[in-house]
Amino acid sequence: MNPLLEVDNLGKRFGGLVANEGISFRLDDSQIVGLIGPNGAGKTTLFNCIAGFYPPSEGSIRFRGNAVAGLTPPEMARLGVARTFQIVRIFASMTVLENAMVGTMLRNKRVPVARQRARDALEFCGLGGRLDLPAVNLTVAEQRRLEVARALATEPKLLLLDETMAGLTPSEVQEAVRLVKAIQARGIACLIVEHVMEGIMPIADHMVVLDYGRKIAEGTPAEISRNPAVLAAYLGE
Amino acid sequence: MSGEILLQTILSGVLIGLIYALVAVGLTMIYGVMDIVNFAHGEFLMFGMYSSFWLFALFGLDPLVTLPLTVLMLFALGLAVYQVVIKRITNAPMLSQIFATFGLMILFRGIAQFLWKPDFRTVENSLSSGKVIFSGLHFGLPQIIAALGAVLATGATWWFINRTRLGAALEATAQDKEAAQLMGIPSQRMFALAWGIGAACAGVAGVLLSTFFPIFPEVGANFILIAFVVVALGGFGSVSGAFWAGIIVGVVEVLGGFLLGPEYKLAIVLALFLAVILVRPQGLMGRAQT
Amino acid sequence: MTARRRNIQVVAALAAACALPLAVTNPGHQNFLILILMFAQVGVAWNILGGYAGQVSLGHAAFFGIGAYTSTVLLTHAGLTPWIGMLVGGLVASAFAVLIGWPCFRLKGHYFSMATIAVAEIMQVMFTNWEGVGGAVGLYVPLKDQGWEAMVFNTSKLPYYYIALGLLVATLAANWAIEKSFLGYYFRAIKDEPEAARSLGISLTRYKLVAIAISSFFTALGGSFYAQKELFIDPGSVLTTALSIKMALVTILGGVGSLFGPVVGSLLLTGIEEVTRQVFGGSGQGTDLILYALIIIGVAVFYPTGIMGWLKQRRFLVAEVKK
Amino acid sequence: MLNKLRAVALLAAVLIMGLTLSGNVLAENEIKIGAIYPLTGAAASTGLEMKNALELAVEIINNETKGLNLPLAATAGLPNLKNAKIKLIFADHQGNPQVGATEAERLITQEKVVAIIGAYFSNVTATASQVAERYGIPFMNPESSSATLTQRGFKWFFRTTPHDDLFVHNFFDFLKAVEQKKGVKPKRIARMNENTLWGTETTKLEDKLAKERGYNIVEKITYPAKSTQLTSEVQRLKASNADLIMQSSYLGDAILAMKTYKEQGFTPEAILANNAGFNDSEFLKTLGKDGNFILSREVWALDLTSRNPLIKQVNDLYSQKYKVNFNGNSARSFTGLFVLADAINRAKSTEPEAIRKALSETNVPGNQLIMPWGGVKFDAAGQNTLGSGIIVQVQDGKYVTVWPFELASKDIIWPMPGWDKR
Repeated sequence: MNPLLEVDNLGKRFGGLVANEGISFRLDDSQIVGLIGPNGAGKTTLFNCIAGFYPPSEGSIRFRGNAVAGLTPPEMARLGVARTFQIVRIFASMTVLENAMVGTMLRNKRVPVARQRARDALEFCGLGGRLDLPAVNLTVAEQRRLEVARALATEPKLLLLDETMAGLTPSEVQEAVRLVKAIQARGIACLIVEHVMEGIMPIADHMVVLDYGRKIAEGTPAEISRNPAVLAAYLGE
Repeated sequence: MSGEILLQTILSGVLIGLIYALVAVGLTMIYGVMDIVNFAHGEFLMFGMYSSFWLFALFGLDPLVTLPLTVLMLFALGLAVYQVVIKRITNAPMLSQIFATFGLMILFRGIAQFLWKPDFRTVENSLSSGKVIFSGLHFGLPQIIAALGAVLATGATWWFINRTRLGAALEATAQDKEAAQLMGIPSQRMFALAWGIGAACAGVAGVLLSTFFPIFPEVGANFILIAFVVVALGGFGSVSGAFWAGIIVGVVEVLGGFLLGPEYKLAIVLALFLAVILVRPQGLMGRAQT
Repeated sequence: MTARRRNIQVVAALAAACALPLAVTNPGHQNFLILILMFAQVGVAWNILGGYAGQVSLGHAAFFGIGAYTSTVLLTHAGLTPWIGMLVGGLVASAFAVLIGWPCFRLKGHYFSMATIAVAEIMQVMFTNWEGVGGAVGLYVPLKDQGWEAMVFNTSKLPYYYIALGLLVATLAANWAIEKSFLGYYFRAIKDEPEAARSLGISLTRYKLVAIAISSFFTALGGSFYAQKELFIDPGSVLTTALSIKMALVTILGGVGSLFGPVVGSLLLTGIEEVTRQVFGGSGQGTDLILYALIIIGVAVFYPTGIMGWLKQRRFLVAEVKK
Repeated sequence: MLNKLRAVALLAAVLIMGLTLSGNVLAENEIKIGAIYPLTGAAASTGLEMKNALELAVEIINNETKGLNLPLAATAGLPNLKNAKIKLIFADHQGNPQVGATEAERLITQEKVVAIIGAYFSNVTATASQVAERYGIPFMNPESSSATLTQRGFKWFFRTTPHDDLFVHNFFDFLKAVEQKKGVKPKRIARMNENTLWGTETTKLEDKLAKERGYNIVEKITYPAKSTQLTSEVQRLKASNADLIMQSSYLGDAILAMKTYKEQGFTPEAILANNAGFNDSEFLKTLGKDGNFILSREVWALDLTSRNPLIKQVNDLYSQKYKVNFNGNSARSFTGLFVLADAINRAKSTEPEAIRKALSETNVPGNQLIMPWGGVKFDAAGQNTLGSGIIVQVQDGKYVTVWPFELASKDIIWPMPGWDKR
């Protein structure tokens, strides 16, 4: 079976600066893959390459069997890749419901349909009681969930979550973990950049570790936590 | 066309370009620190010209002699404008900031007409009148002095930003307000300072222009569009960018007008500007946008 | 506010606008009302791009001028009725807008604004030197043909009033339709968070082009109307940056990105402009400018989100307090 | 809700203010004339001069002024209308054609003026007179020189000043006369003009006439009115090696051009200017001796007093009041108002149609004008057929008439000496 996402020998340079180099990994349907690494390891750059925000300098990205490297973010979204942002980017002039509606409009431009689907997505993410609030009035944790809901509303096959749990209280982290599991249960794969290890370790099927722009390890969470290169990277920080 | 005429044209372009640079330096400074485009900048220039004129007409003092006084007055005006108006719109949307400075522009023109009538004035026979002929090339002495003054003033501004503690604080605020604030740099004072210096730069340009350009309430309108182009071409917020862009614009305007027809000289400058920013969306030396 | 109540209000306002000239019979006063409607209409058109989609154009005079010139040239050279000339002008303006928007939309913030000024100023230079369209001398709309077909009316201001009102209503209706459709959501998304919008499948360039095409179309209609009303156009009056800025000003004053903002803004700005000039302009001392400027600055300082924005905030605060 | 009410009230207040604004209550026996001029903006300086001239004219008409050979001077007010006084209502058009039209509309419908005078700028005159035409109100235009204005077939439009067509003819008639008298003929003419309506229209005529009369135009320069430098222009002139410059400039650019000529050491044999900036009161004040030897087309000059003492008398009144002499613009505004007032007086009525009829029958003899004209008499298009221009030259810091030769007070100096030989 074709993997959902296959990254092969991916590299990204900015001028002389190498942000990513020779990264390869794969991700299957409904799989949760954790992407970890110290600060500046190139995780967000990799994210941006996969989501179409940066064209890779070298290597290939295949999504559902098609070469997608160099496509634009809207094209990637259409193919079924959705993402959240490390620093939340909600639409500040809109209500919670309207934020999610913008996501659903990728698949159906009719406003009443969008409203219904957005409501479903928000219910799913636990924001059903906040629909008509201005989005800026939400707490940070809620805004993060709103971004997830908005991304889910585009009906993706793959969801890229960028530090969705950063700065959350332990109980909020637990909620986030439950949400990711629920997303997985819907048949949506997740690639998750995360610093909060207690958030990512229990749910990831597979882990990829970056350091200095390169992949230094890969495996199950249990394998990773024993990997000497990984430990060195984190301790040497 | 002889090489001499070409050289003459280019050098004349450099001379006027340096004045553009000086006007633009003040504008870009305000922009760099506060992200506000000051539509009333041409009016600072106008006030600088009038200050020279009145000191000359009433007391017979030469504009070059009274330059420090004018600079002080314009600095104070810049501070006052900041304190009274700009301070209150620091965090307002970009559009209402445009609205406010546009209002200031009209206000200053109205005040100038009210106080001094709309008549055209000139400073006659100042110290710097006369001309220089150098191996067949002709230059007005006022233009040369003005260009030198513009180089000095721009250089002083550059030196201030890059070589003094206060300038470094200003630059830090320009880079990142919050971070600078955390480091104990009071943003508000930096903003005020930027307005003071910005207005003072325009004031210097006004003084230098007053010896060879007519003075009237609407004179700012002749320079403001060019100044905007220079600022954007150099990169919003970049002092050295404004300096080089000013020279480029001056040369392109004079040379382009000479070669392709004076009726198109503004269009040529604007077309060049568009061509450059379409290739480099952050201008020649501006910070790349994120 | 319920939809039903809102509908009633809109219908009432429209009825009042239609009936207004019956109460205001002095043609000079009617002319004042027409000016308000005219600038409201171009403000509403500007708002599509500048307000909803957040792309601050200070070069909309280019589209206004294209509208004015297209309908006038078609009228004087080909005898085409301005009703059709107006639509052609709108389409030409849209096509031109897309052409310049394509490269310019790569630019952000002030760079984009500067580029639009540059485009409009270049247009002004070109038209000033283009003999075929009258150059600096400008073009006259002949006064001799009158009536609805020629869109020229001698002393009666009523037809102009209703045409201006019709244009405004049409432009408002288009805005309303946009606001209610996915386009309205997309435009706001692009304005609020362009990167997030891209991640949700919104092509920034495509939708900015849609916005500028619609916006320039309606702006050009306003230009054609201007030509028919004043019967004389030249580059200095229909292609000037002062006009572009005025379109932005009425919108800012009323409220950016709000449907009726530009209407309120035009009412106030045109009112202030006319009143200050009429009362103080004759003195020649510039007092009218000073007063006008003080009011503008006051609004910018105390109502930075415009009148509609201020009302909305008030309403929200009141609602919060009630809770 | 209260706030909303307040906002609605604010809007209503503005609207009502705008609508109810009307001029002062009409005093007994006053005749209102609207005057639309640029009182703010780039041309405000000129606008104020013309405003002053009009106010002087009104003063002379409304009061008994003895010893002036002007119609209506000796009596107070308009004798045929029970000594009614003229009242001018000034409006500012800001150099904007749309504002000009709006103000015309307001003056006619709200101020109920019986006639309008204005508007200096040809493009504003175009729109403002359009409004007057629609309402059937006489529009007196003393200063706009665009030839197209009287080609529109208007019924209510009257222009006392000659237009550009005549002025340009003057240029070439003058050149011919100089050639006959002094034996000099310019071989290489360059023209230099600003790029608005006025500059462009005149130069078109110049090109046409030069061709017809066998002159060689070697360089044609049109520059933007708001230029910050004119170096490229002057370089081109220099390169063209022209011996005569025909120039149309407003004040700021005229000064800038002269300074640049001097700086670049460019000395043609003659500069033949098209009035405007070159005849503004500020022009010589600014340039001093550098302004000498400029030839300019004019409609008025102080030295015409030797021909007509009226000119000196009126100019004395003007300079007493405003500390400055008349110039071509203010003298024409003054004249325009007199012609208008004379027509209203003869109409014995303030009915527009009666005034229009009286205007079309106007026949003011030349000796009752402060202009060197044959008189004022309008053709069917509303153009004064007896207007004429003169050519003045700056000699010793004064404008002196040098052509037509029968009006001249000094001989023409041609070629002009170089900048360093003054």
